[in-house]
Amino acid sequence: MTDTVDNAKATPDHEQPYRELGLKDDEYARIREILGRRPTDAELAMYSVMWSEHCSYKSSKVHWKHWSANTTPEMKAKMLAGIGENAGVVDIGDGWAVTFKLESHNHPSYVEPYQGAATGVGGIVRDIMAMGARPLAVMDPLRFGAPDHPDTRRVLPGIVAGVGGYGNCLGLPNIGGEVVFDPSYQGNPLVNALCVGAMRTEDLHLAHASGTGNKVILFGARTGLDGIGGVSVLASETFSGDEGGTGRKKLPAVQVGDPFTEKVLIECCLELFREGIVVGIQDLGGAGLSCATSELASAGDGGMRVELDRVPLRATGMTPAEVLSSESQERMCAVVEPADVDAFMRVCAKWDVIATEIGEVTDGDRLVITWHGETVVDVPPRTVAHEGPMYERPIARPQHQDALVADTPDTLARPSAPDELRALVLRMAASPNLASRRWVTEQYDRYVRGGTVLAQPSDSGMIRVDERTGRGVALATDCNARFVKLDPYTGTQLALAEAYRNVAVSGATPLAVTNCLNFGSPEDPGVMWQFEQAVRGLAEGCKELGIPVTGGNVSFYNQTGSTAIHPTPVVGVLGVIDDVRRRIPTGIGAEAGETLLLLGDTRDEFGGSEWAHEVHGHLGGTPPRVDLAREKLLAEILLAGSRDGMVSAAHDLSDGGLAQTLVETCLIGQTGARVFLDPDQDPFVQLFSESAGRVLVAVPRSEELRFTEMCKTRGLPVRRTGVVDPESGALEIQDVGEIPLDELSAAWEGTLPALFG
Amino acid sequence: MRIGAVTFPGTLDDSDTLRAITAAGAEAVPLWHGDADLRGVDAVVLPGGFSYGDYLRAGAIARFAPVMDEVIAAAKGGMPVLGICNGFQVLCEAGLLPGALLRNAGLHFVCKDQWLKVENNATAWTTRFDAGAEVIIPVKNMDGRYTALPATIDELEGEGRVVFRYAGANPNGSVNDIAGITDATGRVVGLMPHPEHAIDALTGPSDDGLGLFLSILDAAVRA
Amino acid sequence: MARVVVDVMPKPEILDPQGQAVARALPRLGFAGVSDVRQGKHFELEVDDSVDDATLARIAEGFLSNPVVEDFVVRRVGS
Amino acid sequence: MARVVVDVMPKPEILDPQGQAVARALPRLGFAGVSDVRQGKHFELEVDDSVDDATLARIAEGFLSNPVVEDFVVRRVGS
Ligand SMILES: Nc1ncnc2c1ncn2[C@@H]1O[C@H](COP(=O)(O)OP(=O)(O)O)[C@@H](O)[C@H]1O
Ligand SMILES: [Mg+2]
Repeated sequence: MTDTVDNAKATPDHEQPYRELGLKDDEYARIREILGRRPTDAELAMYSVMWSEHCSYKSSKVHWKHWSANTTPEMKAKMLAGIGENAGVVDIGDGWAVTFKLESHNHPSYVEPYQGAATGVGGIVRDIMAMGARPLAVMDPLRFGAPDHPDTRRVLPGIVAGVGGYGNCLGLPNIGGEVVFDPSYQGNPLVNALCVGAMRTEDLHLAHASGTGNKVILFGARTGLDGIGGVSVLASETFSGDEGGTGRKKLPAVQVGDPFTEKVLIECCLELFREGIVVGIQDLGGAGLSCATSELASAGDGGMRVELDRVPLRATGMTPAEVLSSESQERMCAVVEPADVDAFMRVCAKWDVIATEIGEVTDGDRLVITWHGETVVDVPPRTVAHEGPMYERPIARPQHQDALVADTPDTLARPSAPDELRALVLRMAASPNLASRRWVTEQYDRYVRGGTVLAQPSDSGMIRVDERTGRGVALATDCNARFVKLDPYTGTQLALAEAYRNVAVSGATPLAVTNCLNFGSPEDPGVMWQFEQAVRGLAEGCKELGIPVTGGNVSFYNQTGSTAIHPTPVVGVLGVIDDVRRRIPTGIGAEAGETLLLLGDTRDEFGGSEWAHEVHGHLGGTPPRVDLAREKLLAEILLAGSRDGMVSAAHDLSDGGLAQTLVETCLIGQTGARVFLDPDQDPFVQLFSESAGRVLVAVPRSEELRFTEMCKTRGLPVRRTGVVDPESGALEIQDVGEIPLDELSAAWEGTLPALFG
Repeated sequence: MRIGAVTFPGTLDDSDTLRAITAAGAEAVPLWHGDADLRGVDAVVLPGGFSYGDYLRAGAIARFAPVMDEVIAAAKGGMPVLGICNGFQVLCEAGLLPGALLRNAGLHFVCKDQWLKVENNATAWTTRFDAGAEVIIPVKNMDGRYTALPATIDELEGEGRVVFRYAGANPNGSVNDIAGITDATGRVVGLMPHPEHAIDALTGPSDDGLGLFLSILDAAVRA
Repeated sequence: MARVVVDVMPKPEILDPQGQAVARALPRLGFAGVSDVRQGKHFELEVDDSVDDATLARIAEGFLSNPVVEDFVVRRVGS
Repeated sequence: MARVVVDVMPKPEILDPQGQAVARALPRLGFAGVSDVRQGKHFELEVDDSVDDATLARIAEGFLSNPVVEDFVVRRVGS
């Protein structure tokens, strides 16, 4: 029997499995208080998913005050939509608005790597579609356990194939990402996905259900039993033993994606927007219809009535609670004026997309859901979607933090002889975290849609948005989680600084920030300390750089047993470039006789470095110093250099230091170089330190003086550090030795194929 | 000259193909899978992508679309047709070209800048190239391994109907490094690499791909 | 030597976009009367007589199929 | 209603890298005694009783398989 509102009123003492659904005693009590009665099964299903950590941000929300406190009016000026919307939107000029967001799909990708990663891409793309934008490109920051661990061999190929399988079939170029290995992710890999989209500023659509009498239309795939997971305990309560009951307890909590349906859905949505026949649109992601209906109603000015039995189903015998919680992919929900419904249906029919009117906007302030004429949900939508619980979790700096900081890398054995240094350049180039990502990125379509200007292995991905003017955007995501572990505040600012710098070295101007905060359990005060420090670090860093955080995502409970992952706040920076034709490439060799200049200061900074990790398995000390004013100055210099045609290539220094940057600039440009180190500084420090705020640029001979003068005038340290040498076919580092490009290439390219080929 | 590009559900490179046609100086005409109408075009391109998700076999479902009846009839009447990647797969499924395209030997999707050798510059789509020229054009596919029975391969090789061959490493295990072939008339050509992604060094590895679209314009001028 | 067949199918409650694509296409091709299609994988193995059923099940479950989303059936089809 | 199974396999003379990858991986996973693996597709159709064998053969040959590179077998498996 269906648990109706009447039934709930009549049976107030009926025991409900709210704990199995993840609700705490006081949360359940609050639901009863809101409703003035016990919830129905369907209501319980709705509240339990919407009040989950994933949907309600109940442990993190209190920290959002840092975003607002650090966003100045100037930073807000270019923001058309910010935190709270499906994705942030920024004005990039020429009448274009760009929307972008990062999201995590960590746990599903561990259970079922291919489908978990694939549906992660699918979900973030629908978020972008919900803003009214055309998705333009995706990126995939990934983290894995030790590279030679058997589980990494199971998980990595599946995740990479899933990211590619979905994105390639969807027709979105993959323009960048990350692949990081660290044992802390063993048993808990991170799959973050970013999507960026664009629209004309006047086409921005915010999802809300307003206008009494407007129709609610569900369109896209049918609704099945996918991803129901926990909610099946309700079914087993209601039914007993039959196919609809206990049999469903074992339902896999994974979803299978259908990128073909999503591609068609994209074109269909864009046509609906073009025709101007939608009031608002909402994607169905986590929490499915529970989320879409309550969020649409909550964001609107009225109520909503939904006839749930009209939802097209893929499985038989589904209960209302299951229909509401299903996470079947490739579905969207639209609010449409009655006069436009026919036109709406015609567009869907053209694209062979199933569309069903399931309800309408009502006056009043209730979300009422019926099932074959009986009311199964009758709730104030805001209490489901926006007024969930909020926790002030205990925060405490971990006890072992001091010991970690005290354990500096200063005593680790360092090479000094030339042949040792030469060998180390090669060893680092071949290390799993620094080796070429080609094995991964060759599985991703980078060309589709014809707007990709930069992609792997460039510092940032760049997409042309306007074909006429050449206006475009650049994006980079970064996070060195070892730095964050050592000092979450500084480490997060270093992630921000690196992503910012990666955008700047492509010639673009950084404009806005998104993030995906991957942490351990919020119930661990030490994790919450990391989290709070990270949020504050990011918010205050953004204020200093003058670019706003426009959105993000939190993923907690990333841990194996009681061991949390390294705190991993992945930061994504979006930049704008008025004409992509003046982009700065990563590889040298465009012109003969370029000079290599090193911008910035190099200090003895090895805490959390790739060298300490790779060679000594060491993590301790403090991360490199962060100087955001310096990062800003660097960006200004690079922009000026690009505008005036003074820079022919640029590559920032990050993991692995100068040595790795030299290896990559030479190999990507397929050109040799001769490098002179500073006689007054230890060659090891010069080659492998990971001091922030540094960039290697190649400038044409004729521009060297002008560029150097510009740096000096503006107070940016610059050192002439080498020359491009197309003839030599080798990287020659004075006092270290010569490494033929073939040998370098074999080291850099060989590692991932050998591990996963 | 009017050149059409067909959009099937799941076609991805249609807008890029239309852009390439325009860049070559022809009039680009979008064609819809569900319309049995070629809108008076002088040549047709079947672009890349994953029509119908490639779920059954690449190109197997698209081949039955209403527009394909027109394309098949027009091709038999001498209209130039170019199939790129998924379009090549559709042409094989439709029987306009022999053989089939199967899962890459490495079992991964492969996207890379690929050197190709132009083996036949006498087709309607390749006159702008020098015979034996090497060009660089992206290849990107999951099912790009050209396969046919030995007798068919012998026939193709014997009649000089291999149009493009992979130079350097073979990315997908194609028989005889075959990247593209033509029918006996030289007017229907299919290839796995994507010339529409090589029309400008800003967004591709080169502008070598433009040669195919310029060739067909030349053919129209000659005709 | 025995020939062993393993059929791997998406679990009934799991979305099967491949089968659906085929099912939707059939009426358009003029074939009526097919109400549902599911598509899976079919493996044919040449197996030494020493390999017992338990081993075959382990191969099918742990390697040829993904138990999270797929079911499998193993059949020996004679030598 | 009848259930019909169609198995589609690569022709013997056609390279089957998927089957080969499985065959190569098995010994590494500790499974000996499997000398050859070929991988194809397995379709399960729910078919109206009115659909005759000739029609099923047309569906299998003209659509579910590509005769240039694949063979197929159709079986009815009871109602
Ligand atoms: N998972 C991935 N997907 C796509 N591109 C990737 C991925 N991992 C790394 N890349 C690309 O490979 C290149 C090198 O990565 P990385 O060393 O992390 O860059 P950086 O140090 O400049 O941040 C970059 O272009 C990056 O975008
Ligand atoms: Mg970089």
